[in-house]
Amino acid sequence: MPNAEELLRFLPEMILTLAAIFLMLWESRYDEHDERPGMPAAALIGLGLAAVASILAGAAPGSAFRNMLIVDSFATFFRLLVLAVGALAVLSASPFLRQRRAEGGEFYALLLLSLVGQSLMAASNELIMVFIGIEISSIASYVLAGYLRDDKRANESALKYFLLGSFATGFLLYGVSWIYGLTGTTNLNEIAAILGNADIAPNAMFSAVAAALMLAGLCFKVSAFPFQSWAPDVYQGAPTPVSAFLSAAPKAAAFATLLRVFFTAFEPVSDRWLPLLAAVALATMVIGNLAALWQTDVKRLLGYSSIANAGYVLVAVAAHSTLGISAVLFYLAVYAVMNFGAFAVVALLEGSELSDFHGLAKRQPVTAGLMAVFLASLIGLPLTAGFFGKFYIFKSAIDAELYWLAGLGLLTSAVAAFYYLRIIVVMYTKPVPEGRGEMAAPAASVQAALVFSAAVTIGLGVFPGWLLDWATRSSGLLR
Amino acid sequence: MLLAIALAMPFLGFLICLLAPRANPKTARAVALAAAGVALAASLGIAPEVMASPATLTQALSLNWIPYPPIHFSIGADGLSLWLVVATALLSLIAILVSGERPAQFFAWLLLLETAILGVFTAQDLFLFFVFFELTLVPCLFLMGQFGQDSGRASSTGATVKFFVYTFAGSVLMLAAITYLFLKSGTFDYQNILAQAQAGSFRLSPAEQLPLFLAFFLAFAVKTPLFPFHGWQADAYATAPSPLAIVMAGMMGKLGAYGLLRFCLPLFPSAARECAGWINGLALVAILYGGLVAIVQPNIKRLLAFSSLSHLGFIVLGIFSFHLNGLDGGAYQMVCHAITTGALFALTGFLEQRKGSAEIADFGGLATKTPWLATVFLVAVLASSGLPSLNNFVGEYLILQGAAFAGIGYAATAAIGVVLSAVYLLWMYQRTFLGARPEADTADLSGREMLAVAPLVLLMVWMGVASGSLLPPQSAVNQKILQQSKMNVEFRVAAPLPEAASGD
Amino acid sequence: MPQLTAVPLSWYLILSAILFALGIAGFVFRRNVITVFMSIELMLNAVNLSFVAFSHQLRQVDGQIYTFFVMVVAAAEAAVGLAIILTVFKNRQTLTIDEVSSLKN
Amino acid sequence: MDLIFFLLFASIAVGCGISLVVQKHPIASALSLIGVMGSLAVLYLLLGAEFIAAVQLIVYAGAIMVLFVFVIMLLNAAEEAPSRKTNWPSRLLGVPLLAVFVALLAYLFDKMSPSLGTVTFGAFTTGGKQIGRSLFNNYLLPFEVTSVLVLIAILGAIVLARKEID
Amino acid sequence: MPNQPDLQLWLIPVFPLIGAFLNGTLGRNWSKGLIAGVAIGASALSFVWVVKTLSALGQLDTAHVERYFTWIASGDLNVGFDLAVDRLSSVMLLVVTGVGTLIHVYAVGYMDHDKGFWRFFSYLNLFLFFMLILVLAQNFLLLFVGWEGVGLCSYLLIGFYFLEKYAGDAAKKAFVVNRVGDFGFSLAMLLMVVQFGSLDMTKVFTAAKAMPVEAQSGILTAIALLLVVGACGKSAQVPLYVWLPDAMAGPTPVSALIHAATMVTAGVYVVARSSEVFLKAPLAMEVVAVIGLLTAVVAALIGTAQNDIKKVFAYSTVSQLGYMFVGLGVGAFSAGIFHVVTHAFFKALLFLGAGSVIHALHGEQDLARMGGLRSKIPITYWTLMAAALAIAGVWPFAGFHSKDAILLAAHAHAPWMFWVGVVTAGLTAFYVFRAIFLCFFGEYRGHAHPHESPAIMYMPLVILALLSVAGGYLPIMDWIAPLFPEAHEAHDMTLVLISVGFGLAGILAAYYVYVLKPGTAEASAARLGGLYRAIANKFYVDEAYDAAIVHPLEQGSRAVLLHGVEQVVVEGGLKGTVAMVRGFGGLFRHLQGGNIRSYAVYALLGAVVFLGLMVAKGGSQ
Repeated sequence: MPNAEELLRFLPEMILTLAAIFLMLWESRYDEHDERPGMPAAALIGLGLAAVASILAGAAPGSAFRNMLIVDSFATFFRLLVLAVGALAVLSASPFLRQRRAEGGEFYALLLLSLVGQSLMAASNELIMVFIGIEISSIASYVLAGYLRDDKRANESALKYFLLGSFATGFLLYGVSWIYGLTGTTNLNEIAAILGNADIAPNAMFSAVAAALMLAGLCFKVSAFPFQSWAPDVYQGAPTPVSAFLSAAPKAAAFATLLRVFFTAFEPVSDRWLPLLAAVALATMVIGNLAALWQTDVKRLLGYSSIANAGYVLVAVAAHSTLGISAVLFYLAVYAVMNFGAFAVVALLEGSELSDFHGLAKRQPVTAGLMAVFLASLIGLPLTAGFFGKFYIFKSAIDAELYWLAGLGLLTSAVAAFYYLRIIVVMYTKPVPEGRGEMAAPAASVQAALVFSAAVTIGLGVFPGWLLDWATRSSGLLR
Repeated sequence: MLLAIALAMPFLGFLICLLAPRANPKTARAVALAAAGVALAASLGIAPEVMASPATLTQALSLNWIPYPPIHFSIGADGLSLWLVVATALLSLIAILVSGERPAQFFAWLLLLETAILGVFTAQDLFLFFVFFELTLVPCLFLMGQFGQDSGRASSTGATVKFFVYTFAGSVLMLAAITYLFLKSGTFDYQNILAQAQAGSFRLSPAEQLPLFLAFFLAFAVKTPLFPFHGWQADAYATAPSPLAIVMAGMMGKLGAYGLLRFCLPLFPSAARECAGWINGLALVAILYGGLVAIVQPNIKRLLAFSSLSHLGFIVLGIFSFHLNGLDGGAYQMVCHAITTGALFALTGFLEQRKGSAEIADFGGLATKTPWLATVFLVAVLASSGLPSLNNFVGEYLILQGAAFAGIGYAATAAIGVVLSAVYLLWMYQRTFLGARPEADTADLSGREMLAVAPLVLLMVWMGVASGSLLPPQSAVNQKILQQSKMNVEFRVAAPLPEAASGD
Repeated sequence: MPQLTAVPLSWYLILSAILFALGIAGFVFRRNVITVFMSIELMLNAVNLSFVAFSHQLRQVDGQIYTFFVMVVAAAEAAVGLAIILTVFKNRQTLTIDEVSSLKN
Repeated sequence: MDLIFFLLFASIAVGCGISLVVQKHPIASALSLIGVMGSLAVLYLLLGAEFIAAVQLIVYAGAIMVLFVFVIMLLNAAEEAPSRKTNWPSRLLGVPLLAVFVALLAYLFDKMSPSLGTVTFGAFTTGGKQIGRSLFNNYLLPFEVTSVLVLIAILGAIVLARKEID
Repeated sequence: MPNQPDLQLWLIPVFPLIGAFLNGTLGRNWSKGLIAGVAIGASALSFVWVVKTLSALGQLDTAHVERYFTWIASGDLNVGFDLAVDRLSSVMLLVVTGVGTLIHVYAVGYMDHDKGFWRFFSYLNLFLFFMLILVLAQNFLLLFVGWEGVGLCSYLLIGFYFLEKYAGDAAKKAFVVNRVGDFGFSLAMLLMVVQFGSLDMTKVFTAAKAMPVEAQSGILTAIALLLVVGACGKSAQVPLYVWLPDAMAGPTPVSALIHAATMVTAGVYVVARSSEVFLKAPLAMEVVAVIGLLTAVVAALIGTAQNDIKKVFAYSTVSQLGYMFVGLGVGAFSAGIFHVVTHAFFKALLFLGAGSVIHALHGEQDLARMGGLRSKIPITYWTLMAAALAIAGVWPFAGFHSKDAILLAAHAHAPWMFWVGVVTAGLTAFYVFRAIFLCFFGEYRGHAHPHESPAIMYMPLVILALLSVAGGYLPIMDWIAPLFPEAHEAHDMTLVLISVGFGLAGILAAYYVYVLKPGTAEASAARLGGLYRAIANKFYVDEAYDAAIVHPLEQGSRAVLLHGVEQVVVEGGLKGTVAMVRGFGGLFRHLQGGNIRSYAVYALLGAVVFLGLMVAKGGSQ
């Protein structure tokens, strides 16, 4: 039987599940179109409790459930990150859904359950747990993407996400079966121990193939080239707050998994997959940024941007160093906030076309200003978090002597400035379109989410030190 | 500490104006004027201390900013930055003064721009330098995007995007190079790196220097701009609101030239010397090309843009002459050109206010109606075309002298640019102010406008006659830079130091 | 006949690979959404076979446990996946995957 | 005997697999899939996985596939119409890529086979007991967590399939 | 030099500067009397100060230098604000301030009706300031300040009537052509610093003196030739003379002061000043002489066919400047400078007289509409006649002395130069008297009511006439000769007679053609045909410049640079890069067709590539 300490390490997931069940039960008290004023708050409380539990669990690091889970500072960092994203998603989604008369306890429940999966992904020390974590997160996400079930685009988005996601899971699982067959274990540390021991290690080529299959699956989850095609379609079609969530939390968790699996289990064969990863990073940056140049739908554009950003993060992964890991953590946190902010602003508008942004600065100056902050951060302008995020990433690459990767990556990030900038420019220069008057101020919860995101974006842009410290303390994967 | 105030005041003003977007424009301008005024006073206040020991850095502030990698908010000034700081503060003040009734945001961005430019000139931490260098883009983005006007084929939106992406793309690689320097030296502190270089503990092989140098050079060449990286310039100047154009044309271009002088020469002496021939070639092309294209520009602002291209070519030529005269001339010309071009753009702004256009064809015969405007404009035009006893002449002469030491051919070619400057500037002046075009009544300079340009005109004369009062501190730093550019030089190709070449 | 009784394990693995490939083929070539989904199930079955085969090779029970979990996941996926297919059908009256392609550049 | 059984059911599995891919009607495909699953169950038995073989038939072939068939019937899915759009990537790249994929894997297994043993029926058999012991000891956490998965499945189905929001 | 008296040399230029500043800033609201008082006062004070300084300095055997403050200091280069007076500059100072003051006085009358009265005098004073800086400068860079400054004032004054397009054009042309000359001057300075490390005249000349004579070419020749380029611009020599005739667009006093008496002689002054350099560069000397001769002939020829009275005198100025160059080129520096002085007298007089005529005729400048004015404006007539005789080189007028000195030196140098010179002298006499005869003899052909100018205008004329008559006896050559090497000019009476004879012949020819037989001119013009047209059209030099330089420059800039390089290469390159990047992005865009099956194929492709790479790496550890 698990002892109390082990249960504590699993407490955040339990709290989230309980909160989800509570919300589902509460849902039965409402008619379909009733307002559900307390629910976002309840969800937030659940998230808050889970966060507290994560911190408590993080205070006493260790493994649990026969080494299935490992709660270390790395896991805690990601747990708190995805919980924060979840909180932002709740804040931004509730008015969005209310406006579409689609608010429901199920939504929040699904969101919380999805977070259970992501939280597990961050803390799994076992391939089977990784797999189940991914599936929990993914299946909940599929439903969230299709949550507005009368919306054709949302359906399509959900279908694509689901089919392609499952397809990729097949590869991931195949890779798991390989590595299991080769080593007889699925525990990450044990795999590493076997692969690292020349006497008992299987042929490195087989291990590498297993790694490649898993990498293919994980590349899908982080939307890296050439497994990125789903991302723009899904983000465009899904309800905007959901897109915001999807592009931040599951992706961060997938990176956590990627780092943990590859930097522990497959570390001994890193010389085989690292060059591949570096190439993938480059291709992802190039394709994400270049394809985004053509987009006129801002949601879709942000989808491509998320691909490009995944490419940046992969650069730091390919740096294969503790510094690189801390850069990954830092960037994922920063990206989550700034990207979420940008999506949240899109969620406020009538549509997501570039033309919907025309003259936003006149209609809603504060919102436009906040959007400008997020976009500036995505561009990577100084005094925003994105700047330091990119800096740390490319610094780690230069540190690892990946000069070409750093150089080309920086150039693509300059190209990226173009499409982000275009949004800022139309907000400030174009006249307000005919028939669009003043815009109502966003709901208080959205305002709170936006202001929080912007404050973090700027705050990290001025004082990135504390987060980097934290990220550095949480980056102890490589031995 | 005064320097810190000079940076802090505009930033404070920026925050106030930004956070009170609905403030009365008059109040906003008063706030902005006060902030910029204090900044100017403070920047003048540092002069005695800096001039007392111009070659060594007068550190104003060094705060730990980011623990790892250790980045410091470290600012300071020496003889090279001193006048650039003062000129920035002055031009910003003037830009605000001529701004008229504008929303609070407008002033906010102008003040942020001032802060950023001051930061570039004073940052002593390479990373901080880069931060300020990039930060200059933000206010320009908003000022051009929100307050710019379309001009001919160029829409303000397009010009904004072009300007931003071009200069941004140019500078990203510099960040990589800075990071590399950090990894090699363990610090971002510029003085520390130089000290290490002097001690021999920090050494870059020629093979390392070249890519690093090019990364820095590209950033600066785009910002300056140097031919053929000037594609953004004319549209940007033409569409920018004139207060921005004053600061942009006056100071922003100097960021690049300053960077070349401050960083490229001491850090990468071998690569800089190796590339000097090419760069001087580009500078010469810029001088002639800018001059020739300026002749046929139908718009005053565009003409001034190409004129700037030509003049900044001089500065680059001076810097890469590797002769003290050239360096001094380059440094001095940075300030001179700032003053002169600032004045020209301010005056063009006045013209634009009166006519709603900067097309030369829309003007003519103004001199009868606006004698003062015509006179001041003429002084600025003459200064810009290098009339002796006005400021630009001193800089240009020293540059040419430096270039002559590097090779008389350089000087001879560049001197053609001086001839051309007379051609395009006077022709523009003639078409704008002279002639017998019947004119509706046009107001002459108002008191406020006079107040705005008078200091510039006085400076043109002062700097032209009494360069002895301003040049020595710059020269002291330049001597040091020249010294540094001879340290630890390993040459891949046998490139003699120019001193040896002075005989031929 | 000892040769007749002992099947090389690699044959099971190759069978698993072939089935996996057939699953992919179904995904790539079939146009009916449900068939595509079934192809994914085929892929998962192929993986299961490989798990069980490895389990036999290693004389461990763990491989079979994985298979068990995969089945649970497959069941959950089936529920959600078919629900999604239902909503798509309700909105578009089609099950042809090529026609569910309005989100594109 | 083992070899014959293996070959027989492997052929059935492959045959049904091919049938799944080439059949135009979803019902036919579904039936083919059931065929694959059935033959896989036999192979599981051969591999000594009795419990899994049973679950394969009950859960997979029984429950899941019934769900599929049910949905196919519900939606009255007909034979695939000939495509109006040619899908160039799948047409051009599909077969070669699959061929390469299979070839690569076969090459790898071939390389691997010396280190792999052979399968003889009864050499290694696991029943429900071992499975259960393992499941509730070593794999307690995943087992518990799958409940979340099932919860999501229920929730998801409800969210997506209930009547429209108007 | 220790214990030099402090003579406040700086006051000499500063007086006019103050005048210019006062008139320029406040003059608009002042009465004309006050303006004129300030301007003349400034000029006169300057003159007085020059006289006072010179009297204090006495013999001036060595230059008197006063150093004020550092202007530009960079490394070894140190350029100060240093002024100096020596015998050469003393002559120039007297001419500039003296003649300048007279012209100021004259201008008060001439400009009486102009609205820009204050502006005019401000410019005029400013000009004096720069001219004095030019003359007083102890280093070349400071000289260059004056050099460019007078150019600026010339620009302002030529463009004084800026409402007229031709005035603006002429002003710009003057400035730009001068800039071409300045290009040479600047390069000369740059080379000086490279060679001598200084621009201080004493240092440069001392160093040059120590160097050997350069037989062919060398650094000194280069410097000298570049100085010649500068001098050609300022002193309107071939091929840069084209601006001077156009410069007559300015008010007449300006033509007299700047474009006859003072500024245009700056080139001559600089060459004389740099004699140490030139003496070491015989090639450059030769070039100077040839350019001078060519200029003298060409300008004189063109002068014979001009109908605008001021244009005639303008070409005459060009021609006379050519003489001065000849003088310099053949080594007769003191003769050249002497001619500068006498020319200042009679040419200023010619212009002021012409101004008086124009004033009398209410602005009429066309010789064809004059005639018979001898009796109507007698003072003007007589003074002009004195000037004409002086320029024609008739003994004992001033021009005779200086011109003969030059011609004799030319003969000593190369006889053919002498012969060209005397022929030109004949031509000069011809066209100057042509103007005189057309203007004052015969019947009046215009419609105005001529009246004599006021005293304020004719008093300067009278003074200048006296100087033109007697100026030849001023001991200027003796005063400055010690500055230069001994000129070996034999005083050959035959040659003197020849030259005077040519002059008289020219006068007689003019008298014949324009007074005795009016109409001969037209007939002979018709006979000469193409040659005459060429002369009348100034040998089409302006047109040639337009076609060869101005037009290609402008059109080339527009067509090749602006529409070619700028729009195609620079902007096009930018657009091309953008299009390339975007196009590359477009490739991926098309892959994203929305079809799930395609996406799966890409994923499969990726997986296969991943596997393939891993397998390709091979087995083993």
